[in-house]
Amino acid sequence: MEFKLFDLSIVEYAFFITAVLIILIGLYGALVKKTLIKIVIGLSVLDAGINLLLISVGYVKSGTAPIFSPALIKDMPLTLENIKKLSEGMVDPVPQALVLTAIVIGFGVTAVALSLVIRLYRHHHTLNIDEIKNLKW
Amino acid sequence: MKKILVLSLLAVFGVYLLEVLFKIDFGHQFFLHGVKDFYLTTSPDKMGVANVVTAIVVNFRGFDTLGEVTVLFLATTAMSSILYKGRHQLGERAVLFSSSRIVMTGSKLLFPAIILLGAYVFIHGHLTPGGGFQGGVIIATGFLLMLLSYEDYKVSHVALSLVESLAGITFASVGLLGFLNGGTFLQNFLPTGGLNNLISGGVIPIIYIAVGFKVGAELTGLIYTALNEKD
Amino acid sequence: MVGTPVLFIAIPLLAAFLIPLLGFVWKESVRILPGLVLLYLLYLAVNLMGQVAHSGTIVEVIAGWAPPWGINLVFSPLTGLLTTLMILMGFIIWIYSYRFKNIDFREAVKYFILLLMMITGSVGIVLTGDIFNQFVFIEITSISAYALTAFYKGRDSAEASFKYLIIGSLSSMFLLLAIVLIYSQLGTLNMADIADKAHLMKPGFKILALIFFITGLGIEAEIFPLNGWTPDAYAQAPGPVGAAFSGIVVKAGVYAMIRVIFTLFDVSGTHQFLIIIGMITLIIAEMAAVKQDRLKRMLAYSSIGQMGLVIVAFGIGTEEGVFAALFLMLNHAIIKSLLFLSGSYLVYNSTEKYIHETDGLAKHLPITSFLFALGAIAIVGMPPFAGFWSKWSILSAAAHSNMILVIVLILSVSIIELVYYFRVVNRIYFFPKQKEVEPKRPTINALIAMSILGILILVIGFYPDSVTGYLHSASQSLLEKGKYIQDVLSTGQLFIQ
Amino acid sequence: MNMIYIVFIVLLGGALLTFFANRISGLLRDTFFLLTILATTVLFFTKIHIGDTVSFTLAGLNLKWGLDAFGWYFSLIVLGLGTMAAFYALSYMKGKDRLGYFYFSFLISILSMLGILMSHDLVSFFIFWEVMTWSSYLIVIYSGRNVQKNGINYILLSALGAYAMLTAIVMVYANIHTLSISEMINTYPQFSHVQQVWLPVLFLMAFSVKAAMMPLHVWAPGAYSDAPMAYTSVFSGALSKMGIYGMVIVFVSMISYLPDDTLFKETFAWLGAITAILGTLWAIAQDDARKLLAYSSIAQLGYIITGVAVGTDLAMLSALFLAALHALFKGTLFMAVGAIERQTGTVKFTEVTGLIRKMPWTFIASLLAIIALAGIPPLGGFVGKWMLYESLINSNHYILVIAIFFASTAAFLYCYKFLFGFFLGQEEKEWENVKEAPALMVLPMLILAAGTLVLGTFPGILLKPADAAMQTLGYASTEGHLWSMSILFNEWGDQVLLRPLVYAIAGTFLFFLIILTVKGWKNTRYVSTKDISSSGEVPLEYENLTFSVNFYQPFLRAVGPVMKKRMIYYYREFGSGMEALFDYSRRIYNGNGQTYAIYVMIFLVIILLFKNSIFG
Amino acid sequence: MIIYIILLLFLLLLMIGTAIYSIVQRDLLYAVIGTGVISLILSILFLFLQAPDVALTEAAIGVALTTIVFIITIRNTVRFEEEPKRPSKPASK
Repeated sequence: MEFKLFDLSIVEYAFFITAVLIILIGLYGALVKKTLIKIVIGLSVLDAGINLLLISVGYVKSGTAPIFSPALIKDMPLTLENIKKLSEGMVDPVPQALVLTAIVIGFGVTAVALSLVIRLYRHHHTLNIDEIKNLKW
Repeated sequence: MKKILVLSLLAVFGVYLLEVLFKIDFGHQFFLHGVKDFYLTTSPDKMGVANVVTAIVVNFRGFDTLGEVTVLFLATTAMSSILYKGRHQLGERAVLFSSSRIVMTGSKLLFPAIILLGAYVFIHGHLTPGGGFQGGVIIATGFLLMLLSYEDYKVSHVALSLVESLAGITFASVGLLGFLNGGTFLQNFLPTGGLNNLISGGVIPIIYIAVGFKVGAELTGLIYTALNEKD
Repeated sequence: MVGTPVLFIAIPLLAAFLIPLLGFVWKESVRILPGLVLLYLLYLAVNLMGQVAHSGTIVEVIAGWAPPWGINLVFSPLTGLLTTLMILMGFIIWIYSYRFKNIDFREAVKYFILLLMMITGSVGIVLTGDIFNQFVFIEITSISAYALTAFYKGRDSAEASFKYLIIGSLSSMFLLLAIVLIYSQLGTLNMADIADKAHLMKPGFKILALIFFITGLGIEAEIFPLNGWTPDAYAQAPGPVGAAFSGIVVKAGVYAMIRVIFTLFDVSGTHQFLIIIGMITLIIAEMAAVKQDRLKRMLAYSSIGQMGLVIVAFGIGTEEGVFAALFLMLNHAIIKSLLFLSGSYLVYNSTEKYIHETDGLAKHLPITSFLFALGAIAIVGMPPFAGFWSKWSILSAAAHSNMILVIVLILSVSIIELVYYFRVVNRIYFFPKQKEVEPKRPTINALIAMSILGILILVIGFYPDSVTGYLHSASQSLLEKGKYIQDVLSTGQLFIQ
Repeated sequence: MNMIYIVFIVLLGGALLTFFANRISGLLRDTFFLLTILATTVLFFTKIHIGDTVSFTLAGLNLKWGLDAFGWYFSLIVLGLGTMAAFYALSYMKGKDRLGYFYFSFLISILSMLGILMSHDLVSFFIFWEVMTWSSYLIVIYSGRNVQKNGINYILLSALGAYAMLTAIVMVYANIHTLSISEMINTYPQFSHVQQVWLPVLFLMAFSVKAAMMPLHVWAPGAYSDAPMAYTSVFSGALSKMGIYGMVIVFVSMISYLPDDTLFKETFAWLGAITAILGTLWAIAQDDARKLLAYSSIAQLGYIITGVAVGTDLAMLSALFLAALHALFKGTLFMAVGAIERQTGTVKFTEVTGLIRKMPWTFIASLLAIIALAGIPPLGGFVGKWMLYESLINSNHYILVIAIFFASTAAFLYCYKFLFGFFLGQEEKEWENVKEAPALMVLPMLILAAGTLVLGTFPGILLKPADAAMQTLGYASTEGHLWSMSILFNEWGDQVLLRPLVYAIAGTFLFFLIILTVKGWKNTRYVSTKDISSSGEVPLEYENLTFSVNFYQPFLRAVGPVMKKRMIYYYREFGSGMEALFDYSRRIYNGNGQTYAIYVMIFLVIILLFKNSIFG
Repeated sequence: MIIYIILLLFLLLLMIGTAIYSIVQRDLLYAVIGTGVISLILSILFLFLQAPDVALTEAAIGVALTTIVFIITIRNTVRFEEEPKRPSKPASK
């Protein structure tokens, strides 16, 4: 996997722009759309945007995945120097670990949200958030 | 009106966010002494874990993972609590679509393969991409397939919560066993083994297997709860 | 050595995983186990507090990795104090809700798991020394809170919970964005490390991350205008859960916000901002509380107001101010929990929880009414009860910083607060009882729980020195940023093997 | 252990014991109550001496309690009246429910008053002040009448005052880092001018609320009349004096140091006078004896405030004297109303008449108290008022004298109304079976009323401690030059120059009274007051035709314009305006989850836009 | 080389487009499928960014599980978004 992918400046910030746009679209859905399911869809789109942002922040140009697979090591002796050399060409693993957690958490929240939607529909027989406001003031 | 307000709010928010993000030099990391260098060298060198992400998820930041597993556990509990209708009214299974015989047979054939794949993924979590979560999710999709193709497919509630609880207890207990030899919570107390061996990485595979079982059971339970929900 | 701080997280998690299993074997154990866990943790907390007072902050590393690399837990005088408070409140709430859902076992299992996890999550928020880990704990707390808010089926609880969830999701979005920004600049997630290196951040990143943190954590800390979910959630949740919200969950939110502002970044102007925003929160909430016709909503708005006051006190920024804020947090946890617990018996059999349904209940529920009245008098800051001392310390802290306007505003708002609390107490004691209201006598365990809180109010009121020592060392430990960084970063051997 | 602690422990313990004994037996409760108050009184006056102090540290604050002559003078009022009221209460409250609660609050309020008098630091002063507020509030709402109106008014205004005081206290604390009252007074001249002005204003706000001064008096009529009469006597007699106590300290030790102190003094003297006039007028208009006495209390406190504000030796002496005397006669009168209320069940002049023969002892006590109140020799009120007039004239406050004199004269009207309405006039069938109140109620009344008589004849009994109290405050001893100060006294001590004259006036008055009474007794023809038909016009059944209806109609019509818009009207307007604002403000929470989310975004965007000015 | 860049940009644009589609689409089922597609593209992007672990997770959770939970919800509630009412009614009460 050694293609020099991001040398062109057009794509330099394409990931950031896309991620932010996805976040904004998700937010728009959550803030404007009236249907509860749409709001939840908005929230999950938003999650996707944040995850993309996190991963792209951790990207290192022409890096490899942070796995010391036999293919990568080949026949090098595993000394500390070699490991350091190899690791310099790897992308940042920390954001990946964070995103892993964030995805699962996001799914958990979505599941809870959707079960609330079902409860709300059962109670109000509508999904319009403007009609679900018994609690106010 | 509301749309315009929201759009302008979002525009301001986006502009300010992008303004800052553009200062990040994409593909180059700004900081010099981050924690990642340590992770990247220590993981293969001292822990015998080839997949650094796994090392981070399970060991360096294993506490997060414990929390994450708890979040899923809570989501399952929360979902069944929210959708609970009372002692005497258990809902019927929702039928999303009726499946043909081909689908049924196909899923029956696929099911063991999927489960096997899931197990493979979480057992090899410290060597290859993937791990407890991924494996667990794959297993859950296997059950999902069965639940979708067979209307009367039942998953034992007791078994699910047994697996879930035992896996969770395993995780927490392995963590507590770290206190042996005067160590700390979640500390490795097993020999690490050689890099890229299946039996390596100390407690990491054990934890990841526990996570795999737990996630699989939790997600299956979650889908099962959701599917049993019908008006 | 009785244990280490990680047990505050590990033991409840173990118990939560165990509860469903034990439920198959012995049903009563589901109720007993959380109590035993909390009792043990209380014992542990008190012991560790002694240890901390004796030999300084305990920093525990997890998985044997020294702080910038591994996650660590910090049991300082400050976090220890809050942990102890939360565990204590959790234990009292457990006593109160011991018989909760007595008939329906399956609901009880979920209730106790969620409650235990909510407490654990809050404790985790306070103890952890890692921002992403804190995020995870915030999510644990929030998900349990969503589920507990929607716990009752017959009410509009799902609506409240859904509102909470929308705002909560925004909160986690902001937190993640802030974490992204910090990580992109510093490559670390450890709070002490961030605080140490914060000057290396480009200014734009720092400010933006701070703003995202304030917004994200402000939602948990209920500052205006991020608190739309609060009254609904408080009012719709079961009584003990409302108490847990105001006694435990908000405290964790405020702590997280304060930790970020005081330790992570020291941006000038934040303190003034805290004062302004806290003041607005206080005023709006108290104004909204006056016209409430539902008891729990009124308590919820009052709770928001008090948190605004806490934030104002933190915003004063001096050692005295922090002391006052912590004192108020402590008092508010105790008093507001008492109000929620006793209040929910006063409107027990009512679905709408109108205030006028409490009319004349003093004759039928004398002890509950008395405790409610005690709480009401205490929370408006009437001496010689607990609330007075915290109000006094806030005012004197403000006066020492020459903030006369703050003093005047706080006191004017206190008058408003006094009016609506006394109106309710008058109703309970002197109005004729509504015919259709059927008072529900509190169970014995609920009475015990409420009485403990009442006694605490009296003890702190008559002998504030019983807590001020701890509060002073806690407030010093919050302000000594350098010591925090040094404590954390100098801890721990690398990899033991 | 120090005696001061012991007194407080006895009171607190006694209050708690009384409260809990209520569950066991009524007798036990009464015993505890009486024992507590008696033990406190005895211990206080025998074991605690002027000059005793204790100090201790609480919550990092140095607190100090102690007794000085000035406090001792006021504790005389508190404990004297308190003990009498306690005896009275035993009988008056018999048979009512929630007695444990009543007695508890009673004792706690006594405790708090003693605490105020013995506080030598600002925090304990404030604490006891607040305890006094809520304990008296508990009694105000005891009856359950109008709690939402009168109770809330009381607590609201009290809190307003208390918080003003708290502001002042924290200002002082921030300035001089100590809480000692004497330290505050000593360093006061060094404060900045703004603080020098604001401190007394804030303190006086608190004290004027308790002293029911215009325009902060609106709580008083409701609160006084809604509390049980056994407590109202203490409430109006002793508790309101705490306001006077504070005022005296503020005027003597703060305002005197101000460069523009005359403005302050004039303002407050006039506020006191206006309070006196309006209080009197409103008292005249009342048909409810409790309300009448309440307004009368407001008016009387007005005199005292004027005296304090003028602040010359004689004025202060008269204020202190009147403060004690007011406790005596107003205590008696409230007790008398209580007795009538208990025996007849009503306190309306329009309903009860002609009780003179049914309740003779009550009548005598009331008569003495009324005479004292009106300031007719030979009773104590005369001495006090005379000294007040004289001090005002000596300090060239001529208009003020006229105002006070007007109020004082107009007071005759309501005094007469009280006497005539209840006791004189014709006996009604309805009240045929009314009996005299029990001895336990009558005796305290008579003792207090006798006190006014004694003080009228031997004012020195009270003037000496008052003089000692004033010396504590820094006044020169009046003992030597009292004679030159007042034409009332020909030599210091118990002799009054005008005593022969006084006795002559009194003798004549009594003679005619007796003659008229005896004469009237013989020639009376009894007709029902409610059976009057005039000029063939048959009154409707529901029309109350008692002569007490519209008793002073012409007079009230004459002074009508002054009384048209009552102060409470403005408070109500303000209150409802605020409530409307509150109601509007909570609409921010409009119930739509999405709106809340938009608020979050608005909050964020506002900070983002102004981040440079917020985070500098 | 350039083909990768074009592919990448295409994926990014497609993701934005799909996101807009799933927010705008009134048929909730299609909208939900849209989110599934977003997750799919996202996991491909994760592969591009050298994050195979995350890609695997996103593929499993985002594509399969989230979608199915959404679909179950839609089955239990309604499939079509309500038409917006206009003109907006004046605030009642």
